[in-house]
Amino acid sequence: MIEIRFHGRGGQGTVIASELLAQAAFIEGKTPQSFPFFGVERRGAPVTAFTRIDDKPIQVRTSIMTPDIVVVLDPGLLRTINVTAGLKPTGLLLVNTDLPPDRLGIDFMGRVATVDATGIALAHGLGSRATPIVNTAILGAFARVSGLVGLPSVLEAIAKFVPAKKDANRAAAEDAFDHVTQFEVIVR
Amino acid sequence: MARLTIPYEEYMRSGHAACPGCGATLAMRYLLKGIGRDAIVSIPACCWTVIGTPFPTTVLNVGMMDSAFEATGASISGLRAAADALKLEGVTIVGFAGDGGTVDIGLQALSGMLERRTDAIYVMYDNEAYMNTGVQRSGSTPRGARTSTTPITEFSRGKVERKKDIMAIVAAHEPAYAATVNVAFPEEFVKKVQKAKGIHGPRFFHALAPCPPGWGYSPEKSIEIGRLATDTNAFPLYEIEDGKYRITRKLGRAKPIEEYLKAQGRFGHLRPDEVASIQEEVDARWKRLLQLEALD
Amino acid sequence: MPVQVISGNYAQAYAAKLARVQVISAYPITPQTTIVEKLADFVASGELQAEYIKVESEHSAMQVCISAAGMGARTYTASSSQGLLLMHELLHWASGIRAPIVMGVANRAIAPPLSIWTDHSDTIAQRDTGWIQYYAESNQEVLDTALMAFRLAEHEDVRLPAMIAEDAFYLSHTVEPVDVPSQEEADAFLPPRKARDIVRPGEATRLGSYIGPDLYMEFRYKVARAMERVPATMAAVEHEYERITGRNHGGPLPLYRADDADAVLVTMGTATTTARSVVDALRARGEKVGLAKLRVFRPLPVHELRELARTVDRIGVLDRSYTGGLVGAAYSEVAGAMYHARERPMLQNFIAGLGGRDITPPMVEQMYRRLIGAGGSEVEWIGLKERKEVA
Amino acid sequence: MTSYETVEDLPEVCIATEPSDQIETASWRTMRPVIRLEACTKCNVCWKFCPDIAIAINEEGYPVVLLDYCKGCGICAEECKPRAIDMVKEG
Repeated sequence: MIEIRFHGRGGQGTVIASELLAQAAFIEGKTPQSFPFFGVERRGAPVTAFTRIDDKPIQVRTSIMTPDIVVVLDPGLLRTINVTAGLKPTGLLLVNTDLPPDRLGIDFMGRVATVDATGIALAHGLGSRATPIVNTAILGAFARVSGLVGLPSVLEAIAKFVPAKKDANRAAAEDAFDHVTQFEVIVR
Repeated sequence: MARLTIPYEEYMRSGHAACPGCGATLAMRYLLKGIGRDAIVSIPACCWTVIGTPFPTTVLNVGMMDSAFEATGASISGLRAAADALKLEGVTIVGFAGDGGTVDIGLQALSGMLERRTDAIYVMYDNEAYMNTGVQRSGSTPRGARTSTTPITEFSRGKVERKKDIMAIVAAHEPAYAATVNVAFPEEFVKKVQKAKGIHGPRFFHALAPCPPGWGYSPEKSIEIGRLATDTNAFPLYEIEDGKYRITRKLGRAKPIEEYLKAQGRFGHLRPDEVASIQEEVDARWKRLLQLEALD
Repeated sequence: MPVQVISGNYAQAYAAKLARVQVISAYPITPQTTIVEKLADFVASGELQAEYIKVESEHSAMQVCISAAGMGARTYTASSSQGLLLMHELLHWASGIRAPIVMGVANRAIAPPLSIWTDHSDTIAQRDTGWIQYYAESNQEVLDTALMAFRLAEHEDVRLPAMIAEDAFYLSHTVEPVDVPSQEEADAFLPPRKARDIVRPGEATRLGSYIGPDLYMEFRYKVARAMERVPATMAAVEHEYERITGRNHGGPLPLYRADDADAVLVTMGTATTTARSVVDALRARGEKVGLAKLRVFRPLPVHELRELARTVDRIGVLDRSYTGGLVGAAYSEVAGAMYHARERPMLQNFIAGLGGRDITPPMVEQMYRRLIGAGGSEVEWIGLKERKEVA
Repeated sequence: MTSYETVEDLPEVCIATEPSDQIETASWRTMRPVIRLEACTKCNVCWKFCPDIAIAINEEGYPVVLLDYCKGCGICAEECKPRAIDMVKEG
């Protein structure tokens, strides 16, 4: 079973990202489970959401304390929240940022991938400068680096479940799939 | 100190959890500037329950009593009774509830409190839907507005019913004082609150509290939208004292309602005929208000 | 004060007056009405200096009390049946903010069908709300218990609301002799409320607050610990009351002729009086039977119940309510308590007296016969009008 | 802020008395207001309309943005008559 934790801010589509990932996994015949940490939904306030993916029915119903993958939709959160708390050393950290990992101020020694999901989202007219909608872009990058779900099932999930701007969202996912950069283990 | 048009002292703090550009936080801020320190505010389940930060912190520098959703009117009767029984002098008791918590689930308790002539101030901050739970329609949502429970389709054109006129309902209870206030006009907001503070008996405020995510506009426009609400006569500013109506902001000619509607995503779907129908409703309500003001 | 012949409702009102309650709020409902009317007389005549908020619903009555208690005032209210059910949301609120509100309840059946007559379904249905719950057998007990409830509820180790249940009409509108304490006696027993952790004007104090999964459970645990401290505190309060008035109502589970009994019936409320007469009659005929009055339902007297289980082989529990499911609520609670007793007695549940039906001596005798004969099913509806019975 | 970790840390009653401004809401914003003092007329409209009380007035009467709390809503920039406030991208 693979456990993924999403970090974002109210209004950025964090919960929808975790749900779309679940839909994509289901499309590939896997068993998904996705749920938000239901806290204070305020535009701008930190939001956490979780997705579990397995080949068989999932037998646990708790929040995810030791994720295999952490996805950060908003780089601003890196300064205020310990996004890598409990992240397995062998895990993956995917961050929406245009900075290289060593400038992110995080001490995670495992695999890191970055993508400028904000730039991509805005380029496709998704959200505003104040509140970019980066969830579909980040999922495109996720498909590339996670090895869990393929881009086709992500695109199909977007087509089925994203209510507005389906084409722009699919294009953003494809764009991010192409532009995500991976960084092997940082040795400092 | 520079010349200020409203009192400098603050009675609430930063660090609260309101959305950026929230009108409801300004409503509380200006209310307390008018009330001053010696107050207890009763707040039911509403945005402010959560805006007011989790345990162990509180945003208000005055007392705050959480109450059940439908019971603000009763809660302030209880606070007033205790203040009198405990002989606490000079304490202002305030109820601060949302629109749903007042016109829908809380209407009975409000009516009871008014009928009992409780010596307290009840403020309804009106963001025109159940915002804390994600913009579901309330009795105070304007006709035609999109909410999560009045979606827009070919057949469903947003809220069907008209906005419940809470001021008319309150006026029927013959309150000691009632007024509408708008965060876009802080000077008048504070002045009316200071006036009400000096009056004994049940007093009521209908405070417009623009809401960026709920109304569908970018946060920096909150004050602009608030201004437009009044200047298009969608939200007229007036007061009722011992039954006498007085309109406190009258423009030569009101701006067309369209200017207010098209600035908000919740009205983005309206066709010209629907806009015209809303204009008619606004004009009729304004005309009636003028007639009420003419009554001596 | 001399002994007066008064109703249970008046006994409630006298207790509130003697307790010098500061805020009363109530909404009329049969059969509780003469409590709130008497209190209105006391306030109107100046005998009681209190703010009396006549509200538009029971829900508002409880909110008035919660907010007033939240500021430190001593508060009282009363209700019945549908009105108590309407308060249900706020009963949790009162215990949640540890408001020591005292409430009189004239037990009345729950509609539909509408019935103004007694049974315990209304207060039993509030057993999960964090309130201390007494069930009184006499008007004397109603008055004494209500007075004691203020001191217990406000006690530093407790700080929980309390309700005093009295059977509709059997007590509420039945007049009988009651020794009404003098104001001096009441003042000696019950000092003014010294409130802490209250909301204060002009001070950053938010009573109620909101909280995430990180600390909610710990606050509920505090209520549980307070409930655990009630038995010892209640004993001390009852001892102090006895010192001043000479009266003691025997704690949470007073026994009657149970120490050498083979069969004991556990009863609540006024059925106890009738059962006591049947015990005497059966004892006279050589039957070794006894009685246990479940006078405090919350917190359940688990220790006393296990003690009873140690010496008695067969125990019946008379439920004057039906709460869905197969067995009565009192029965399931007593059975739960006795599960861990070293010697588990044979238990049997009798459901009787719903909707104001009399629980007559023959019915009680039928229950004892079932217990003594150890026959019959686990649950029996005694006094039920069934064709085979009538034929 | 006293840290509440265990049941023993908690007060008996759920009453909150600590000021909320120990909570910083800076992380909410993606844009921040920058005041060009040379253009500022000290009218204090920005202070008046700030929902987060995140603008103070210093001794000379100039507005100062409290960056610990500003959520970047942009009302101040929008309402500033002399257009002395620019919203600048965060970070």
